[in-house]
Amino acid sequence: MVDLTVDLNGLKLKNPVMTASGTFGYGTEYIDFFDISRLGGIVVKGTTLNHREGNPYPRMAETPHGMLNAVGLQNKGIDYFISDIYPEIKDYDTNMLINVSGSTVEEYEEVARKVNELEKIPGIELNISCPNVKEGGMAFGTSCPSAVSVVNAVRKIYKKHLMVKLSPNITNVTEIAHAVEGEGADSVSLINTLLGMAVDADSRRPLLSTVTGGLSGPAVKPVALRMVWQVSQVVKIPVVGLGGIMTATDAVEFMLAGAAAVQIGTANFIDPLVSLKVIDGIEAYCTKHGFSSASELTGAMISE
Amino acid sequence: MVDLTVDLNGLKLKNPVMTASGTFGYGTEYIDFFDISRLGGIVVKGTTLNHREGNPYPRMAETPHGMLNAVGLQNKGIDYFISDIYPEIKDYDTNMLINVSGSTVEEYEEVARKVNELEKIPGIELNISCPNVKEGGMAFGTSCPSAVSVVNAVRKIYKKHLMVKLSPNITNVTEIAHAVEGEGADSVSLINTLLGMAVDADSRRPLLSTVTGGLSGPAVKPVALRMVWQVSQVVKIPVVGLGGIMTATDAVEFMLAGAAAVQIGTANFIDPLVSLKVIDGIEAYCTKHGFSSASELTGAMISE
Amino acid sequence: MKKYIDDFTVVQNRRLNDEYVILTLKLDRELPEILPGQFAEVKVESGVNTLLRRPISIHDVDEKSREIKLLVQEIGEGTRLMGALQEGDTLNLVYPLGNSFSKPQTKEVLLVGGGCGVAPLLYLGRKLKEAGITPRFLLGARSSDGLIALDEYEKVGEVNVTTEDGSVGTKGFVIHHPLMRTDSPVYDHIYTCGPDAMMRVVAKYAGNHNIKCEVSLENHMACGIGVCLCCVTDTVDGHKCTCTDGPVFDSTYLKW
Amino acid sequence: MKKYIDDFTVVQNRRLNDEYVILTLKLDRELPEILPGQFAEVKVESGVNTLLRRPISIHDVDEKSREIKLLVQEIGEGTRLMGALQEGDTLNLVYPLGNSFSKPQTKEVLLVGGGCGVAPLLYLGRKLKEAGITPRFLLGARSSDGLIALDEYEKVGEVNVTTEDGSVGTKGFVIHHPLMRTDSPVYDHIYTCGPDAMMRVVAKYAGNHNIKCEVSLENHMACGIGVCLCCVTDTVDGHKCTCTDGPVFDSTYLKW
Ligand SMILES: Cc1cc2nc3c(=O)[nH]c(=O)nc-3n(C[C@H](O)[C@H](O)[C@H](O)COP(=O)(O)OP(=O)(O)OC[C@H]3O[C@@H](n4cnc5c(N)ncnc54)[C@H](O)[C@@H]3O)c2cc1C
Ligand SMILES: Cc1cc2nc3c(=O)[nH]c(=O)nc-3n(C[C@H](O)[C@H](O)[C@H](O)COP(=O)(O)OP(=O)(O)OC[C@H]3O[C@@H](n4cnc5c(N)ncnc54)[C@H](O)[C@@H]3O)c2cc1C
Ligand SMILES: Cc1cc2nc3c(=O)[nH]c(=O)nc-3n(C[C@H](O)[C@H](O)[C@H](O)COP(=O)(O)O)c2cc1C
Ligand SMILES: Cc1cc2nc3c(=O)[nH]c(=O)nc-3n(C[C@H](O)[C@H](O)[C@H](O)COP(=O)(O)O)c2cc1C
Ligand code: FES
Ligand code: FES
Repeated sequence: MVDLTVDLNGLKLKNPVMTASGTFGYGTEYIDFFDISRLGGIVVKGTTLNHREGNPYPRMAETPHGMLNAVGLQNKGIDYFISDIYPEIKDYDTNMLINVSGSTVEEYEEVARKVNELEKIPGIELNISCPNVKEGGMAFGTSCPSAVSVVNAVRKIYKKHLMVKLSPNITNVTEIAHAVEGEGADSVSLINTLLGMAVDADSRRPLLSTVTGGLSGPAVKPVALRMVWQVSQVVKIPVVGLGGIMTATDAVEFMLAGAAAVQIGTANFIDPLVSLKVIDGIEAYCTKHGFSSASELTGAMISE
Repeated sequence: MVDLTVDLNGLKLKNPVMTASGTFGYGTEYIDFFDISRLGGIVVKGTTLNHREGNPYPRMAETPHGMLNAVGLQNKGIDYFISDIYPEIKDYDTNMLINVSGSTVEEYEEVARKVNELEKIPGIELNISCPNVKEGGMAFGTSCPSAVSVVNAVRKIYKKHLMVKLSPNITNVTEIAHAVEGEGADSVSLINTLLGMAVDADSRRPLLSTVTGGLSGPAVKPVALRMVWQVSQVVKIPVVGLGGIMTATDAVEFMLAGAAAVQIGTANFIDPLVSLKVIDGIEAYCTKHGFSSASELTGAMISE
Repeated sequence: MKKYIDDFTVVQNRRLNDEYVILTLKLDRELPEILPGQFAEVKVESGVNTLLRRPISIHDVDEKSREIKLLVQEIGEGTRLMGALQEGDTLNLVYPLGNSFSKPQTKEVLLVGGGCGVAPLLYLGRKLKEAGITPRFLLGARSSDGLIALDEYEKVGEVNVTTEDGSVGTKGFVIHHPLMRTDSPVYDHIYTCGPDAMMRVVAKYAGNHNIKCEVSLENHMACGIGVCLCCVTDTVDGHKCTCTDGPVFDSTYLKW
Repeated sequence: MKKYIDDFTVVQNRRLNDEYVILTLKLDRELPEILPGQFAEVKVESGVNTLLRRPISIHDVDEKSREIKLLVQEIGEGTRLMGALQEGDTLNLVYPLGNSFSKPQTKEVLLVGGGCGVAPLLYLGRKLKEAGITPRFLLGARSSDGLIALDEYEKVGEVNVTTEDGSVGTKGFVIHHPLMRTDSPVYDHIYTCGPDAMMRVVAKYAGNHNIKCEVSLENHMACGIGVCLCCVTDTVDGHKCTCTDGPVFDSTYLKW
């Protein structure tokens, strides 16, 4: 029997597989397909202080083995979440993390304060890396001082697991990782989407209403793996790896490169059952390669 | 008849299609396949002051719709180029640009001084963005002060067309573009490869001897297009777009987004005839969409 | 409604012309309930640009033989891969997705379709007929080539056609057909699916004549199940997901 | 040598077992000259991880029928796509690439192959035979399943085999075969292709006995034509491209 549990700096996961924010709704959308309590965790949609309409349509485009999105954090705001969503999801037997975003430090703080009161929510994933909003979002995650300021502020308020989601649109991801660790982040997750763009030659128009958007899916996997590897060399807190994971082998690669756990995003759209397959596949990999626990995979890459 | 010629800030191209450094050798390797004088230009292999052995094998890995390389600027040095390669290629009836790299500003300067003497070489592509070398390389292209220092130094010495090749591994590509324009670059080309990584789960080893390497091919196209679009908004000098171009439609997308010309890299490996097809396809696109010259495509994206 | 993921077997690929095929897909167990207007997210093989599933309307359902039909217009890589499927091939579907056309309050209805937008109208027509209402179809196309599988519609209701080049039926757009030029229309519920431009004029006509009009949108989708928020359309209540709040909307609800 | 890009037609796909097929490919005009040891870069359809061409040795050539053969071991997506090709399919090749095995100065030669490394040895053997030299093959595999298409080799020369499990021939690795255990070998030129580990011991044995030894490497390649510099191997002269300076190297030239 392989021990699949993972201890993410205090946050206990049944297994290393979580679903990524913005790609798994609130979990409810998937209950027709499988028992979502099998997941290590679910990171729910990006949530902000106030209701946001998000960007105009069109918001997505397909690219070679990837997709662009420009949703722009459409959500009904934290109060709606607390009144209407939380009661429905709070008893799911898995870790429900809320992905929190804001345009100002104060907004982040206020949302964190409210989430802190939610007994059944064991953690926040602090999104300082959304490329699809005009203010805040990625801006916080692409310079050290601003990343520090928002993590510092939220850390003071938020008492449970604080995972900080890093942007790949950056020269040196290790600097930011190091900085947020210094401010008390309990873990970091990466990567958010890469800023990209697509044009339709026939109509001569951009395919997204916002011209640029966030690239995800298999195309970004090499970049994500590289950043996970780089960051895991410099921080002591656990690293959660994501970006283009489609199969258990992909997930194992992230763990070997240094991830303590993984998240699955775009792949959920293609195969709603993918996370289960990844969990089972990680177990099979461990059995085949003689690992008695999944956590032994973390950083087990051999590189001389 | 569509006018395919492009004036790249004084550098005249028969058509907007060049081949990218490191993917087309010295052109000679392709003469069995087609008449390379049909190309708008050829950027030859990355050349340094001294002979370089490059990185150990293995140097490449395939990724979803992309590839990683870690060649590490293997080349015989500029003197060998001048004595053994130049005589062979100098009379090719197309623009032969030399891609120049170095570990120090002085190295760049010395190579530039030597290239300046080569009558039949109309330009340099200054590679301040190679991710596969320990010293120099990308480091120059990922901070403004160092980019400025190397472009400034080379510009003083080099009198012909100076194209500066930008790195995508950067938070804000427009800053660097703007800075090198300020130092007198005649054009910028982008993108060089994205820093990535691949792991073999079975052997638990990285697939490249250097662990990380440069990602190219269709997977990077959305990022490349985005950067070309961003840069073309802020600089007045021509932008040469590349990254994942496989078809004429891809090339047209780059031009619509703001590129005055394009380069084709990885695609040469898959279809040695691809550049010809792209040239013909651009012409066909112009005809179909009522453009009398290819240069009208530059920046012709409609975005309200 | 419960959603399923199932492998279907292609039992027929009926090619209508260069551009259109009808796929008949069989399930190896009983079909779940499927409502007219719903769609499936279809997994084609991963080509260069076909990472995501493709939304395709349920064209017809035969509970007894456990078969559904998809009417596919080949416009890109994904739909071409569907068009190339052969008998015996397997196709994975996430279905049934989206809301559905509402049951009419009246016996006089008009079903207006254009292009591959005619697809969901057949199953709707069949359901209406089963409920004792004879559907009246108005199908438009550029030329006679675009008028596809008329035989299927004729089995279910009365078929009227328009073509832009006048090669069959009334010359012009659907809006130029006598059925839609009269100021005293015989029907009081319109269902429409097709190009946005077509649906807009149909909806405007309906608005002018106080006719209830339901439109089925074909926005770009990534997930089809309401989680990605990519497929939104602008409504009087703000952004709504076409895949879960739609694809069928009352035209007055949309900000058109 | 001039390189070509050509579409070949698959005229036969002979499946040898679960893992190996021999593809016979026909050109619609005369074949250019192809030397033993050369390879082709084969374009398979673009799947998730098959953007690049795949290097495959020329297994055999029949100038008269304008056919070449490829012996393919299915180990990943690309080779599996090749294994699934059917009669009438088209396959695009860039060829002939690389240098070639040298002409021997002697009549006594040994051709040592393992795994899919046996592929280039058949055509080499045929050419040797045409030059009046009877090739002596020594082919190794894990078990009898891995010993493929022996019939083809037997037509050309003398065939000796080893299997690790002893199911056929000598038990052990090629190096354990009597032909390589003697201190007075009857041959003075070895050609070898197969797993690196195998070739290293063969080369070492050759070195010990002052036998000329040519090895054919199978490094990972991106271009196959000497432009990407991805396929290098370490030699006494520094990094050399396996695709243009090789794939065949004198073993003493390599830094092994
Ligand atoms: C709810 C719904 C029901 C649908 N029902 C059917 C149906 O029954 N039969 C059918 O043939 N098609 C139907 N479609 C449209 C179908 O989903 C698209 O044609 C298909 O996804 C295109 O995939 P592709 O790979 O062939 O083309 P792509 O290469 O993805 O695209 C080719 C071109 O079509 C455009 N395009 C792609 N998807 C859409 C879309 N959803 N709307 C408008 N333009 C698009 C692209 O921008 C591009 O210009 C439906 C769409 C939706 C949302
Ligand atoms: C000059 C040359 C001649 C060759 N001749 C033949 C031949 O005649 N018949 C034949 O079946 N194969 C031959 N090969 C090997 C063949 O190119 C690879 O097996 C093939 O490219 C693998 O592609 P894939 O998509 O099936 O596997 P992938 O999915 O690309 O790889 C599967 C596994 O094999 C490894 N692999 C991939 N390519 C190579 C390689 N070149 N060397 C070692 N390991 C590799 C990968 O790292 C991975 O672990 C030759 C290679 C070279 C360089
Ligand atoms: C449609 C869509 C919406 C997303 N929304 C969010 C979000 O609200 N917050 C966030 O932090 N990341 C969001 N992401 C990013 C993903 O969580 C993930 O970081 C990214 O997609 C890379 O992983 P993948 O390649 O597995 O999809 C979104 C991604 C997609 C595709
Ligand atoms: C094998 C290989 C070698 C390369 N060598 C160089 C180089 O020497 N100098 C350079 O500026 N870029 C080099 N590049 C980068 C390409 O010129 C190009 O910027 C990049 O591959 C993106 O374009 P593509 O996606 O069309 O390949 C190399 C790329 C590859 C794949
Ligand atoms: S397609 Fe994802 S929410 Fe509608
Ligand atoms: S494979 Fe490109 S140089 Fe050999």
